[in-house]
Order: sequence, then C-alpha cells, then structure tokens
Amino acid sequence: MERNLTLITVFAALIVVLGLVPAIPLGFGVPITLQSLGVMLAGAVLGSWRGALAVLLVQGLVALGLPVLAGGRGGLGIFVGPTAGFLIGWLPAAFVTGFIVERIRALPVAVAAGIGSVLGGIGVLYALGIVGFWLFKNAGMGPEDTPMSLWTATLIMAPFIPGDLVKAVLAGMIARTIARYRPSALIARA
Amino acid sequence: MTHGIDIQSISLTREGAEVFRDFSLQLRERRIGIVGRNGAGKSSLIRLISGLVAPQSGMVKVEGVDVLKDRAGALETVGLLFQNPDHQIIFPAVVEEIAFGLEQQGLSRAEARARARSVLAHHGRADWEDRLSHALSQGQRQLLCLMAVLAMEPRWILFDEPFASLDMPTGLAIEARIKALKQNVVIVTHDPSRVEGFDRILWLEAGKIAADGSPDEVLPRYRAAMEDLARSMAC
Amino acid sequence: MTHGIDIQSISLTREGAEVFRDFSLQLRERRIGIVGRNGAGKSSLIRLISGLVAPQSGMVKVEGVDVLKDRAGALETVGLLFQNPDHQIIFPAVVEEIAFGLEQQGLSRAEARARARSVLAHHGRADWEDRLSHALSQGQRQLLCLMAVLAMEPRWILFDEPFASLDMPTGLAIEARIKALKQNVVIVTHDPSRVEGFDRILWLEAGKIAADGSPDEVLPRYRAAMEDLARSMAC
Amino acid sequence: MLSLALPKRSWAHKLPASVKFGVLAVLMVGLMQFGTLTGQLIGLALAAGLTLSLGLTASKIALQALRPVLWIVAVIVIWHFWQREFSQGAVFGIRVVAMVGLANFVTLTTPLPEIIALVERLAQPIRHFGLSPRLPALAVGLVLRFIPELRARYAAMTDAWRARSPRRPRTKLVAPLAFSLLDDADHLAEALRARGGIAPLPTRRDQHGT
Ligand SMILES: Nc1ncnc2c1ncn2[C@@H]1O[C@H](COP(=O)(O)OP(=O)(O)OP(=O)(O)O)[C@@H](O)[C@H]1O
Ligand SMILES: Nc1ncnc2c1ncn2[C@@H]1O[C@H](COP(=O)(O)OP(=O)(O)OP(=O)(O)O)[C@@H](O)[C@H]1O
Ligand SMILES: O=C(O)CCCC[C@@H]1SC[C@@H]2NC(=O)N[C@@H]21
Ligand SMILES: [Mg+2]
Ligand SMILES: [Mg+2]
Repeated sequence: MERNLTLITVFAALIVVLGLVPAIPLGFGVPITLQSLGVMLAGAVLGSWRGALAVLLVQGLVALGLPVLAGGRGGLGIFVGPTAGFLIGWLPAAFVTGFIVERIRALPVAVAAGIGSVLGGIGVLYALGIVGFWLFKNAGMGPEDTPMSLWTATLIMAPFIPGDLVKAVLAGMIARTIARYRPSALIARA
Repeated sequence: MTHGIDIQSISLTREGAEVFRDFSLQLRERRIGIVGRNGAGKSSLIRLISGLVAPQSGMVKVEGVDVLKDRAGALETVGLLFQNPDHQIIFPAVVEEIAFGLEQQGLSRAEARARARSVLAHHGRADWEDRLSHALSQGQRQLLCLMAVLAMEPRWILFDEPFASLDMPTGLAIEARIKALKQNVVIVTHDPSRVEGFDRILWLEAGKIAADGSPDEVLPRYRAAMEDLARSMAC
Repeated sequence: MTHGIDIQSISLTREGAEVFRDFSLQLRERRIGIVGRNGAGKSSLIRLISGLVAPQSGMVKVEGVDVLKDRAGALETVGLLFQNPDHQIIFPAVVEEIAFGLEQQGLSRAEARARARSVLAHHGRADWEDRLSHALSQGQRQLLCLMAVLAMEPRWILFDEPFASLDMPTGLAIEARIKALKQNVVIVTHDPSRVEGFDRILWLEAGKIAADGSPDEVLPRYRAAMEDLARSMAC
Repeated sequence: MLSLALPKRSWAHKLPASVKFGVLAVLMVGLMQFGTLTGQLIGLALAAGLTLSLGLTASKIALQALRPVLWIVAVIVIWHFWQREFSQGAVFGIRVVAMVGLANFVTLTTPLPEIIALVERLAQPIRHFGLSPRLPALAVGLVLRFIPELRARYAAMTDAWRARSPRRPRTKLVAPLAFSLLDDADHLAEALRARGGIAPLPTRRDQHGT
C-alpha cells in the first residue's frame, strides 16, 4: 500500500521536474515539453492504474494553482487554456501505455513500453489534445467568425511528432533498464 | 617536494549557515585524525579538501593541485570515503562501482573490471562479483565504498567515519589495512581509540580548531571534555 | 497479559537471497541486544518485527498484534530506529518529522507540533525547530530520528545501530535515556560494550542464532570469535 | 519552496481557503461562458484590482508569475488580428490573462499548509472506501517533498561522480538516478509504514493501550 503511494508520488514528482527542463514554446500556445516523457514512463513502469493516478496527482497540483507545468505555470486557468486537452489527456495516455505493457507480455519490456508510449502517449494523447485545442480556438466566437476546422487543428500538431517519437524510444529504454536492475519496481510487469 | 594539504583562509556557508570563517590549516603528516562533535564541520572540511564543496572564499591545494579547478589532478591526489554509503554508491552492480574509478584513472574497461575483481578477492569478498549494490546490508555497502576508494590509490585518502557500520573483524581488518597504507591518510571518527597511534589529531569545534597536536596531547583532553558534557546532558 | 515478541517459523528471501529459513524466536526480556556480522540479518530481523518486511511464510506478533496487517495496532506497539537516517526521514522540516508520528497516533496537528517542540527542548535542541532535516549533519540526522521514535513511546522500541553516527556525549546521553526507558528495548549494535548490562543477548550469524543468553555468557565468546576472525583476515 | 508565495501576509490571507477556491471556480466557469468583451473586461479589472490591493511588491511577484503566459497570449492575439478577427482575439487574450491572474491571486494568498488542509477536507468522502482522508493531502505533501529531493539526489550523485572522475557525467547518471529514485520510494514507503502507514487513523491516542 505505502509503496504504491510512494511510487506514484515519485513519478508525479518526476513529471513535475521534467517541466523544469526548458520547454520550447510554439506560437499557438502548446509547448514542446519533456513532461510527456514522464507521463509515458509513469504508465510503462507503474502500469495502467497507478500510472494514471500519478498523472491525476499532477493534475490535482495544477488545479491547486501550484506552478508544476513547464514554464512554471499552474492554476485552474490551464484547464480552460490551449493545452487543456493535452493536460487532461495525460491521464488516459498513461493508462493506455501501462495497459499495453501489462497485456503484451510476450514482447520484451523495451518494445512493449515503446509501443505503449506510441499508442497511449501519442495516439490517445493527441486525440484529446487536438479536440481540446480545437474547442479552445472556437470558444466564444460570434456567428460571423470563421471557425477553425478539426483538420487544421490536427495539422498544427505536426511539430510534436519527431520529439514524441524520441520520447517513446527513451521510455522503452529506461523501462528496460529498470526491469533489469530493479525488477520489483516495474509494477506493470511484476 | 611534497606540499601536503594547504587550506588558505577559507569561508564556507552551507544553506545560510556559516560553517567556517577565515579558516586556515596545513596538513603534512602521514596519519591525521579528526575528532569533534556532531555538526562541528568535520565532513564539510574533508569535502572541501576533496574539492566537492566550493568555499565562498579562500583556496584549497593538495600537493600543489587546486582541487576545485583541476579535477583530473585532484583524482590522483585525493580520494574520499563518504560518511553515508548511499551518497557514494553510483552504480547498480558491485563490480561496476569499483571499476568506475579505475576506468576514470585511464584503465580500459576490461582491465578495470579485472582489477575490481581482484580487489574483491583480496578483501575476501570474491562472491560479491555478481551482486547488486542496493541489495547489500548497510555495513556491506560501507565496505564496498571502502574497497572502491582504496583501489584507486590516490596520494591522500580521506575517510569519513569508515568504521561506523562495519562489524568488528571487518573494522579491525580495515584498520590494519589503513595503518599499512603507504599513502597519507585522514580519518574522521567519533571513536578516539581508532586514531590512537596517529601522527596528529585535530579537534574541531563549531568550525574552529579546539586543539591540535599529538594523540597524547589531544585525545585525553577530548575524552575528558566529552565525558563532562555527557554528564551535564544526562540529567 | 504480556506476550512479548513472537516470531513463528519465518522464511524470508530478499531479492533471491535467502536471509531466514524457518526461523523462530520468542523475546520477552526488557533489554535485548543483537550482535552479529555484516549481512547476518540483524536489520532484516528487526524489520520483520516492526512489520516492514513481509516474510514469504511464517508470522510475527508483538504483544498479540499482527504487525504486518494491523498497522494502527503496530503503531502503539513497536517503533523502529532505522540504521540509515536518510531512510527514515520523511519530511523536510525537523518539527514536521517529529510531529508526523504523533499525528498518526491521533494527536491533532497543533498538539503534535507542540509536543514535537517540547521533545526538541527536552533533548537540548530547541534551536532545531526551524531547521531543515537535509541540512543537518549525519549525526544530527540520526539524533532527529531517535527523537522522533522516542516521542511516540511505543511499547517496544527497536534501535538499529543507534550510536553509529552520534558523537560521544550525545551517544552517552542517549544510552542513558534508553537505559531509563520504561518500555522494552531491542538494540542492534556492533559495539558489544553498549549492551553489556542487558537481560539477553542474541548473536546472529547468517540468519541463524549462533548464541543466545546473558551478556556474560554470549559477549566474551562473541568478542573472542570476532578477534580470531580479524586475525585471520588481516594477513 | 517551489510554490508561489508572498513574503508578507495580506488581507486575503485571512479569507478561508475554501471560499477563495470556491469563488475562483465559479469565476472560471463564468469567464468561459461569457463570450462578450465587456464580460472579459470585468474579469480582467477584478483580477487587476485584487492583485493591486495586495500592494506593490506582491503585484510585481504576480506579474512575474504571469509572464510565461503573457507572451503565448500575445502571439495568439497577433495571429487573430492578422486574420482580422479583432473581437475574437481581444476576447481570447483578455480572458486568459484574467483567468490566470485570478488563479495566481488565490495561490499567492493561500499558504501551502492551508491548501493541503483544504484537500484533506474535500477528500472526506473517500472515508467510505476505507481510505484515510489524509491520503490525498499526504500524496500532495509527498510530491512537494520529492521535487527538491530529486534535485538533491542529482546533486549528491554528481558529487559522488566528481569524487572519482574528472569528466562530466552527461547522460551516464540517468539510469543510476532512476534507480536511486525508485530506492527512495522504497525507503519512504518503509518509513511511512514504520509510523503507521496510510491506514485510517486511530481516533484516540490511547485506543490500543491495554
Ligand atoms: N548538506 C548540507 N547543507 C547545509 N548545511 C549542512 C549540510 N550538511 C551539513 N550542514 C551543516 O553544516 C554544519 C557542519 O556539518 P558537517 O556535516 O560538516 O558536520 P560533522 O562534523 O561531519 O558532523 P557529524 O559528526 O554529525 O557527521 C552543521 O551545522 C550542519 O547543520
Ligand atoms: N534491500 C535489500 N534487498 C535485498 N537484500 C538485502 C537487502 N538488504 C539486505 N539484504 C541482504 O540480506 C542479508 C541480511 O542483511 P541485513 O541488512 O539484515 O544485515 P545486517 O545484519 O543488518 O548487516 P549490517 O551489520 O551490515 O547492517 C544480507 O545478505 C544482504 O545482502
Ligand atoms: O504544459 C501544459 O499545459 C501541457 C503541455 C502539453 C504539451 C503536449 S504533450 C504532447 C505534445 N508533445 C509535446 O512536446 N508537447 C505536446
Ligand atoms: Mg559528518
Ligand atoms: Mg543492518
């Protein structure tokens, strides 16, 4: 019990600390950040439920107004901002990543964690992130304004793809090292 | 042309608390013991000497090497046994931990590993070769740290409470090994009997030298003062 | 109706290495010392007694409480001083660290803080109130851990090498305080002189009891064996 | 510490945390609902007025906290103006600044222990699931503890590296650092267990005495 709690808090803290690595701001309000690597790792190492709880904890800290997101941001305002979809999407992203590592036991940890990160940490995450961004852009528009199409919102996210693929590979490698030297900590496979 | 350790008017503040102010010290003896109360500054002092902590002002040289700036030089000159093994151990595997310092001194990976294995065997711990360092007991971890430092054979070796977690035979064996080292040695300890036959004893008190001299001069006074203190605290 | 510590045929494997097999032990004495070599299983044993490590089979009861399952009950029954202070300290601030255990015992936040402050004052460390635990020296951290455990006043207190990092007067003062405790005490130590007047001494060797009896029976034999070993290792 | 804080107590510190967070939540929803420029301007005026009422130093700290958001907003607003969507750009820009300003106001005037106490009160219902209501608060406290710890671990490990190597560790410390964090989690779990763990609290101290 206690170990679940402390592992979850360690990964929540890891996600926060990865936000201290300078993020690359992009013009439309969603930065390139290492924090999503933390989200992938939380899922890959802790598994679906615990990984999701680690993200939930970070979201709780954001809601409390603590500056835990890249660039020292925090507060309820984030949940209505351009990155809201991504921030909320971190939760299912970690869950799906973990779920895949838990289920595909036939594959080596590194591969499963890599695939999980791509499907959860990119696929699922972008789906929510794009919708969130699209809603944000089109909120509060008058009838005379031209709304942005969902397709345009999707295209805008292209710059994230290379970085996020690298993160998925990293997550796979780190998960493998943990499986080798601290097998009991890799709860997703324990 | 040996210069020993040369500490020149150092001031050190750690997290807002002043540990040393305008502190100077020359150490040339082969066997030096440092005693003093908890928080006196013993660990801070030997961290300064090994160039891990930067003073706010002043300068530390060991055998002419500026340990803070010239890290490559410092490596051949001073080695440090950390007080807490958790703060020293880097690698997950025992062999890697010992081999690391040797590789840094220029041995190839294979040579370093071979030497690490022979170091383990020499200390009667050949069976530790495949063990993971986090699964050792506290005393075993301290012994691992000791082996890693001794293997590098720097000219000065600084030991911060080397016997704190060792069992009696290991403690005695290490004490004998340290006594037999040809290198210069500084030992920080709370147990005065461990530094009885040394060349020089420093008694540190709140960042200042309270006494400095031969064991016969310093240790009896230190013991008496500590026992006095204990009596006044016990009530 | 006191039952003491009751260990029933325990088997414990840590990371693949067997530490205890079918190990049983009853402890009823008020003052118990445990000695033994590095890696003998001393820390593992008292972790089992405090319900921190789950054995693969067997059962531990302290005063009738199943320490593994009934954590709230265990809180009033056993307290543990960790061997490494870094593994025990939870909170960044000294006061919080002491207050936490008291809050866990049901005191309100304000009461717990007030008690924590009086504990600090009682140990002559009232000025630590606002200090951060990570900025204490190693020995100061060990003292903090000791204060935190003593403040909770469980019926059994287990000390894992309580004197390892303490200076002489603090060590002697704590020894006196422990001697005066009305609770039951178990001390693990590498220094036999610390448990000289105890009611019972256990000598642990590779997960088995090598000797068990009064200090007069066990300690001289232990000392002699350790010195023999040291001689054979020194060469 | 990492959280936003003011050096001095202000009038707003005296308000209960629950009231501040409650009002903030209502205002957030309100600002999202009203698409009109006047609505947003009222929000902005409120945020600015509240912040200024804390004094000059506090306002400076608040402005600093706003900086990273400000320029992202600026870029988007410029883009809207470029597209000649003037009203949309203005509504967007003012809304984000007002929201973040209000959220920062609450954070700045509520000390962390009060925030944690609030979490504890909000979490009371999880008692029904056999969990201690202190759990979420403890979790928040532990994360905040681990954040500086992570940096300290990194610092300690670079010390250990420097003591035996003249080279920079670069990425070589990533794996050891990960292990040491996982070990930390293990040690912390044991430390928590040793003091009763996360089981629901006993109600009275002498409950288990015999
Ligand atoms: N990491 C740190 N950060 C800030 N201050 C520290 C740190 N470590 C120690 N200090 C402070 O510096 C002073 C000297 O500490 P130091 O560790 O050098 O003492 P010491 O003599 O080695 O004590 P001990 O016998 O307990 O090991 C103490 O007052 C302590 O509070
Ligand atoms: N965290 C751990 N994981 C796995 N194995 C461990 C762990 N800690 C200790 N061990 C192993 O269990 C055995 C007993 O260790 P334990 O820590 O109980 O010894 P100890 O008697 O307390 O030694 P010391 O005097 O060095 O503290 C040792 O062989 C050790 O390698
Ligand atoms: O800080 C926030 O408010 C959340 C930022 C979310 C950024 C997303 S995560 C996936 C994608 N990849 C990146 O590098 N950034 C975006
Ligand atoms: Mg020290
Ligand atoms: Mg031990």
